[in-house]
Amino acid sequence: MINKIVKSTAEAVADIFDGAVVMISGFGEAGSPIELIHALIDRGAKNLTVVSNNTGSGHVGIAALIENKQVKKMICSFPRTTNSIVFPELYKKGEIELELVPQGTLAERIRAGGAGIPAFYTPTSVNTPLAEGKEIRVFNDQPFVMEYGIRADFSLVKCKTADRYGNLIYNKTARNFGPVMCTAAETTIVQAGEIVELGGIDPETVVTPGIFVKKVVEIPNPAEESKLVKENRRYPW
Amino acid sequence: MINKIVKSTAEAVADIFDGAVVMISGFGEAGSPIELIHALIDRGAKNLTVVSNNTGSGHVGIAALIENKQVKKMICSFPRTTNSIVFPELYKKGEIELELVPQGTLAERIRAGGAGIPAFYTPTSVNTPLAEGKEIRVFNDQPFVMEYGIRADFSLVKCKTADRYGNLIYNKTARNFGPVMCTAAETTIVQAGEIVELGGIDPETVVTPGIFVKKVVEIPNPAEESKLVKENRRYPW
Amino acid sequence: MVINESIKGWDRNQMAQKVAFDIPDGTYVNLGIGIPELVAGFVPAGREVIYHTENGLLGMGPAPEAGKEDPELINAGKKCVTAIPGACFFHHADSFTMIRGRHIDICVLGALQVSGEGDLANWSTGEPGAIPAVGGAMDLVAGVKTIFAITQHLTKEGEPKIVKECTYPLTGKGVVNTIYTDLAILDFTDKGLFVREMAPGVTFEYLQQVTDATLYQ
Amino acid sequence: MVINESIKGWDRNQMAQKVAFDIPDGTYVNLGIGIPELVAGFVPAGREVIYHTENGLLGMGPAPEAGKEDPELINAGKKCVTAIPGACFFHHADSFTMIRGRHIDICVLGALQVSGEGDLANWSTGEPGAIPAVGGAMDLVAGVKTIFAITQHLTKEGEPKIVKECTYPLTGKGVVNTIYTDLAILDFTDKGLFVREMAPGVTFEYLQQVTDATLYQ
Repeated sequence: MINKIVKSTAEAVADIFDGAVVMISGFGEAGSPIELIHALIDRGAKNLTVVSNNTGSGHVGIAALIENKQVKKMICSFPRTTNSIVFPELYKKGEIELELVPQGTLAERIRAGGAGIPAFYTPTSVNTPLAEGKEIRVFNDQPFVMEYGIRADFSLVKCKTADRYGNLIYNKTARNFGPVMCTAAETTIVQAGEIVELGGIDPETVVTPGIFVKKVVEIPNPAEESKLVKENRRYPW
Repeated sequence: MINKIVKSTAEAVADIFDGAVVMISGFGEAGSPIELIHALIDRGAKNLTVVSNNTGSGHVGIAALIENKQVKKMICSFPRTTNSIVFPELYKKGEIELELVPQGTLAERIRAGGAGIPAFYTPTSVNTPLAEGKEIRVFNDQPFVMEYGIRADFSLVKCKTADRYGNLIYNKTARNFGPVMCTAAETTIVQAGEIVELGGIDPETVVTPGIFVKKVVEIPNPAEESKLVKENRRYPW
Repeated sequence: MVINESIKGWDRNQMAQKVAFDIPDGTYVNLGIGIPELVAGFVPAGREVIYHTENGLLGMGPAPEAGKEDPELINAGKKCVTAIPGACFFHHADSFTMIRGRHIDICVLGALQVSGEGDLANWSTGEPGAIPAVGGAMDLVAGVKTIFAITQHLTKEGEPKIVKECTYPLTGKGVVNTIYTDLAILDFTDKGLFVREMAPGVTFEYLQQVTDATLYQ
Repeated sequence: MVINESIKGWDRNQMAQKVAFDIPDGTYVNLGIGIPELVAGFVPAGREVIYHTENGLLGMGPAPEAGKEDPELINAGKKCVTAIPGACFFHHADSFTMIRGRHIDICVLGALQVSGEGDLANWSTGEPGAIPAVGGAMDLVAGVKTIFAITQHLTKEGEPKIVKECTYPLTGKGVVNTIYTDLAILDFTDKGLFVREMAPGVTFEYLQQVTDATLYQ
């Protein structure tokens, strides 16, 4: 029988090991799997490479994971945000590495990783410092830069609804990087606002087919990062 | 005002010119825009390059377009099907060109064309005759073949439901190549089983965002290719 | 080579059953056209297996009842099928993301020839004038984790289909994991092609005699 | 360079209005963070424009009423927005398919520097120790058909932002089509950077004096 549902966030992240590459969904707080990230802080795996669009706000979620010195390197497009305190501080001290990737290239590299495409060419970043040292190739008289697919050991993703096969649907712009990240990890771990019976999601509207998902944990009322930041909360609390 | 709805299939295909590259959705008859293809036969544009998974059945749809000598070249993965008579005959006589592409590579090349990716690497077809003459490159000790994105002048696509912005949803496995083909043409022309008001399609379930679509024509009761083939119908009737 | 006409070997259903027995619970499986399509009917009770069809459906169910066919709900062989609860539909690029990205566990497909190195030829006999058609076969063998080839041991003309080197155009090089024929089950290992099981009446000597590639036991 | 303090130039709203007037009916538009966000409010009545935000929404509407904010319905600046009837949601790879694949008609974005060749620098001042952050800017300038840059004509320190060559790291080379500043509207053409319109009190001579790149009229 196929049953991807696990009982706790601790069980969901129990296999994440030191040195793992971990993708984390979200665009700011929208789609950020905050309960899974906090479980990863509890687990304590270190030397992680984290792939995520941002570096978190305040002292919760990704920012707390970084503050807890579990992250060796960030691969992201926008490490500077309102209320982003932790990453800038460590970065200025040279205590965390940064690979800066244009947002669309980041999304496409993750998709490529999930789709078995080792590399592709894109017009984005040509003639800029972010293309330095990369292969440039001309197609139809226009220069393109070669970028590599990215794969991860784990992806942590937040969605709205799931079933026991791991089929997922998302909520509005909280969808963002979730669907591509689900495809690109050996083990994709999802926190879902609700879990429904098989058939409870219309097969025409499934966004992430269950084949891409390994574990699902139900978190009916996820914390709102911005509220925690306003209240100046810190994790671990 | 944005209103992509046109009144007739004739109006929908009126701009298709001699020598155009035309993508046609469908996997066998599922998703094949048969009324648009017949309108293209009426229009009579010649020397077309057609990108489609198959070459049609009997003497209707794509097969009729080929039989009418409008197609110079087919780019497809499976030109041989039950009831495929027209293409094999012309091919054996050397009267039509064929570029044979593995099905997944075909889908990915079309997606790449639509996504501004000029080329990518894939493991598919390495060490086979379909990789001959193509660039082979090793990533992580494994060989991959470079494939190019494909773009078209026109895509002809069938869907279930559309709105005046061109947002589309599809029906079951008739979805197949439709969504990627919509992205890869200068002008995407769609036949929809029904047209609904804006907001009539849940924004979470839109499969093809309207930005990829130029014209939509409503065809409430499209012909079923297999029935026409059984009845030995020919187009033009 | 002398063919022993008294050996009946396994029939198509028995071959499909042998394959089905090797499909573990909880796997994602793509079944090719022909004998592979029979496999789903023989998966032992208690195993939950999810079938993928590359034209855009995960969770393919059995053929519909007569009169309930939907020409827009078909499999890769263009036959009408059904969708199970928990199924989902997607477009072709997403479908081949599943294949190429190594998300599908097992693919069962037919073979024209398999070499002793696991090379597969199953899309073209390379005859001049023949219409070449490849479909998704090359994508499947390049991307699916485990490839099961199911085929008669000999051609209709009595020629070995398990050969030293394929003479037909390849679908993929070194891709087959196990061959299921009417006479035997053969596993590819680092040390060569090993006989796992033989049909009633088949001896290793006989099997080697009707097999061009070298066998081990 | 002598700055004429008596010239007030256009204010932010007027600059946004100038941009809005150049957005035709029926176009798909991506608005950057900052002054570009003001543009939607000034598009003339009767024009139907669809706004794309790269974090996964086509058909972005205005800010929600107070109390109706949804933290999972935001724009690229991470501000709460609404979705119009006919909107749709999609994931990041699909969103940048729209951008990179040249499906978006117009992008309006801010600038640190624009060169006389249309090079844009708007993501980093390249200062040592600064946290670099690029977001979707490089994808937008590489993929969107028409790029409008909206910026003050001079820096807060009174230095020209329209320069012969950018000294800040580039976002893209030769990508800007039109610059909208508090002092003028400037169009890039094959023959150079042409002044289309000047704010009240601005003369061509004065404009050239506060512009490092060569202007034409």
